[in-house]
Amino acid sequence: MPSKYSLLKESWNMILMYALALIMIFVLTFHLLLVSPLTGKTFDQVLTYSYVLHNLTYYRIVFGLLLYAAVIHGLNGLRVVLIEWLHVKRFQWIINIIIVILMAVLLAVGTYTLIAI
Amino acid sequence: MKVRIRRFDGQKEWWQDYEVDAKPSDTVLDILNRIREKHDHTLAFRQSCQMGSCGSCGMVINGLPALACQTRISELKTESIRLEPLYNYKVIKDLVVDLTDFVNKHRSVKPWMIRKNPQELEEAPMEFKVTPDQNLTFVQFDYCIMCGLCLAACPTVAIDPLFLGPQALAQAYRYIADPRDEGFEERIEILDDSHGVWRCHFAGACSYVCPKGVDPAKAIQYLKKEVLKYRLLHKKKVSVKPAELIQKPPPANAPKPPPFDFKIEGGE
Amino acid sequence: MEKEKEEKRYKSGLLRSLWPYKFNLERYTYTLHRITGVILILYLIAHVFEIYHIALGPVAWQQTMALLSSLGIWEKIGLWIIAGSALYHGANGLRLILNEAFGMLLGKPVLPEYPYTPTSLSRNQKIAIYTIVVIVVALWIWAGIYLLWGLGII
Amino acid sequence: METLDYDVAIVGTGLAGLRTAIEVLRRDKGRLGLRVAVISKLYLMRSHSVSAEGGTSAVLYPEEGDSFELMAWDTIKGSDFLADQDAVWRFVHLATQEIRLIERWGVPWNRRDDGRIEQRWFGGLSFPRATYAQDKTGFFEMRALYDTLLKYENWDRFDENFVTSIVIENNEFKGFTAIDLKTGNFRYFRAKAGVIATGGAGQLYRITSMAASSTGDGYGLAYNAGLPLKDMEFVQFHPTGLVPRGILITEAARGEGAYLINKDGERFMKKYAPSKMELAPRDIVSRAIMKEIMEGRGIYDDNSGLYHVWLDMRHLGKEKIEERLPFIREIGLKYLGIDIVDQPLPIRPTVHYNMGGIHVDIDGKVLNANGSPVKGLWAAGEAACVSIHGSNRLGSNGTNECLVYGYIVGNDVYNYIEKERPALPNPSQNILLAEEDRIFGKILGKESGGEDVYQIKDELKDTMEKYVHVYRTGSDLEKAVIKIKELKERYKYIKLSDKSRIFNYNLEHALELGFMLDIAEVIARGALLRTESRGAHARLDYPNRDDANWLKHTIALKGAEGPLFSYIPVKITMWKPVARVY
Repeated sequence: MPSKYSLLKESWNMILMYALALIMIFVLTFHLLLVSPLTGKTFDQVLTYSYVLHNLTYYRIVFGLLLYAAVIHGLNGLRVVLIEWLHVKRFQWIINIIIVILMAVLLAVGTYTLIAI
Repeated sequence: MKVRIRRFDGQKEWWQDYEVDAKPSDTVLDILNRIREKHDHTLAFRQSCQMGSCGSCGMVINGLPALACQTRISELKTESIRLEPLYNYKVIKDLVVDLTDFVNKHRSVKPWMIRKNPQELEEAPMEFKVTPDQNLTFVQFDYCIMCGLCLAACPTVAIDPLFLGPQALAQAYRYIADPRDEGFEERIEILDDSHGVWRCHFAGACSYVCPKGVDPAKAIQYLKKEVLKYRLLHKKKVSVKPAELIQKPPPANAPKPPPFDFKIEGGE
Repeated sequence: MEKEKEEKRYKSGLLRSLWPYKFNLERYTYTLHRITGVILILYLIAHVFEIYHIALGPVAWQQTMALLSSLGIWEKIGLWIIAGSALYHGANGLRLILNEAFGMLLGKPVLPEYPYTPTSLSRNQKIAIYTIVVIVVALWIWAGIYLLWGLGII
Repeated sequence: METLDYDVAIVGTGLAGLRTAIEVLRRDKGRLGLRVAVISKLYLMRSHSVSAEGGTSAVLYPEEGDSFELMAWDTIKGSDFLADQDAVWRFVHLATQEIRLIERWGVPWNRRDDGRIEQRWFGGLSFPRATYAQDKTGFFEMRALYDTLLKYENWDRFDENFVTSIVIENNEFKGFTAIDLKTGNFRYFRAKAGVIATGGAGQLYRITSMAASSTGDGYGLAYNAGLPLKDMEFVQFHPTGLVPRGILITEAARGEGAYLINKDGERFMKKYAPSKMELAPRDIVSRAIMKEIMEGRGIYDDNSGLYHVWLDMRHLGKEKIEERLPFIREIGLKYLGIDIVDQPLPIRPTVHYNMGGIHVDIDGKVLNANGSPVKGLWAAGEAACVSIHGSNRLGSNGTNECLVYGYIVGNDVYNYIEKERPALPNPSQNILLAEEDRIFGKILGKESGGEDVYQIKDELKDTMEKYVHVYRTGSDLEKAVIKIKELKERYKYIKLSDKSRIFNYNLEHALELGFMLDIAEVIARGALLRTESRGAHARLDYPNRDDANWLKHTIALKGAEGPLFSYIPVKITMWKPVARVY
């Protein structure tokens, strides 16, 4: 039953998901490598302030990309799970609104963190 | 053979056990008929063709949706049979489920031949020219007997009743893949919706339980590819044209019936 | 958000949707994909707020680190599960993209032939899934060792 | 009691029912705003037509040697000259357009390499004109018709409504009464025009290729409404039915070259039909198999206790079987674990078609006792007997009769309503109340009596299987008539143990049993009176065809204590009867 509530067609949403997924494959691997044994440090050394600060400042662009890709892809996935599980036809826009607000908050905090350091 | 059936008479539900003699070559439907005729006349279940081509007797046998008329006892390899109505449907009585929702979803994806010029569907001097390979691109999905097992197995249908369901999507793809059909633009609005084709996450359970090998999971993934191709590349599908009329006199050695004994009007 | 009143459907609901017993391999991957996805997004929300503390200076960072290590062994096990989820979700996601967007690993439409083993769930798909499982489990064990004993075997 | 008003009410949604509904809606295109009710006792896509396997014959290639006369000749010769030849002549002309029209609606016919429709050999045809789609032709046609019907708007579907009677008053059709199985309440469909398309009555016999729903309701409805039934004694036995259950192994298997071999491995068909061999018409092949079995050359199957012969397809090769007979291979593997690529199939004649039916004229209008049409009532498909099949139907002539007569009846209904503009009938209420009381009071509510519906049904099936089978004798038929009369007596004392209203299959089976007993009596007595052998009706005591005094149709009317028989001449307009040799 076609729903007239979805502003843009679902396929654009999925194209976005696929694109971000492909981006994240590279960027997330890079991020995991930074905290992996390949860096020669044990896990506790990896979490030190200086090392984390150095990474974030040095690879600011990469982590920015990872932040946006992960948040948008992840929350979109959460939206899919929610509209499937709650399947509320009339109140579907509420779910969309909540997801968008959450996305805005996370992106704001993340972007601030990246800019501030 | 011990048979445990999920009963429901409109108000209360309960498990009922029967003890029936059964030959290994019997099918579950034979057992059910034997129970109804010998033990309990109130048992309600659907049946019609008894050869697996009409789709009435879909039910859950030992936890898996299957057709009762073609599941042989020897295949089940268990001492007892557990029969339940199909998952994800409203139960009306015993093993009979309500298919109105299933049927409406099928209808909502416009599963019929659509041509730009509807006159071509009204009268047919000649058939469309479809080679055997073109025929092969869609005929697999035309084997669907509408038994409803795939919706019983699908995880998305289990949580989202608004989801169109593997059957409707596979039938939409059957007509989209048909070289004679030109209705893709009309159908994409319905399919490309928040409860349409994108709610399928390829769990493949529909193809696993399909008794006719229709493989709806494959149809839906191809359908997704078509939708993406349409959105991104805006590719137009080219459909076949009707064959041209052949006016050739019959060959000389054509077999002939004996001459008429009476004069008939309009006889060549 | 009140749910529309719809009649009770027989054994439908979240548990039935995620319970793949007796079904095919791909249905197991569906359940895992969904569970790992939810784990990752919840962790992501926490992770963004956690890393936010780096901007408040080293003292705030030490406090968050202390707060985390107060969980003791559970912090490491939690991170290990999240690492596993990321590995699996990524690998399986790639397979799904190959299936859905590029129509690969599915097999051509064929005339159904008895006994009907659907081509979309047959050889190619199984090979893809088993390779994913092997790679993911290997990396996951490696991450586990790295996290839990800190030996850092490169 | 619910009253539902419609312009057209169609009972039975097989090929004929769906095709009629589409034709009415197609002709209407919103001009008159006709509202059609499509009523079926099953769900809409479950009718027995989905099991039709073989093919649909039509003249598609006149330039390659086929012709209308040839198809008409095959049909008439196949019918042992009992078919009305004017109806056959009209039928063969319309079949071609039907095949191409439903191809436009989506039927995936098998194709030649150049894209044209493929045709193959079939029993009794002198040109390969059986159009087919794999070996599930009926199923694909049903799907195309069902999908096309969904395209239209002003029709309503009444799934699982069991029609109990036709309301007819002073020769005018007033509607159908039915029970809605889902809720159990009683419904009266008030309609200006009614079409009966309910198919055959194979369930009278123990071994039949027909669905559990083919209980001859249409025949029973017409018979109990005082309408005549024609040629009911001609029951077609399809030669190749799988042994334990009678599942149909399509004639296309023999069309592709399968052999029938008996115990000694001999292709016995050359003794019975020297030129056509396995591709002779169905009655000849069925009689040949039964004769082989009676003369001890059949093979005993201990699992089901029946004698059978072998259908051998091993020489066709796996590739051809998969491309042309995939469903036959599936049935063999699924039900017997036999792969037809390397093992022959055990087969035995199985009840497949009822040539007889409701007495209708060439336009499908139902005729009453004195031969004039009932106002507003039509019948189409296997339920009707226009008699284009006469005493034996050719293979692949069944599905196209449903399509052609769906087209003819659909047009006739539309023209009737457009021309006559009939008002909605209003029958006298006591007919409806009497019907409601008969069902819910006398049958459902009855506490007395102790007979069991299924017990009587089993005995009826055994009687028909034993006495009214391929080879019939006077004494056997006598026993059958007596036994059926006794069963009808016991039917008066049946008691239902399921008193619920929702999906009361016990009640439905009791009503079906009522129809089955009437029809069985008509078949048995009709066969007893027809003292000759013609087409599917083979009498051992009267072995040869007697055109002098038996070239006529049997008309059966419901009498006080059993059917009353009269006979009407056959319309011979093309060929005089000649000896029938293949």
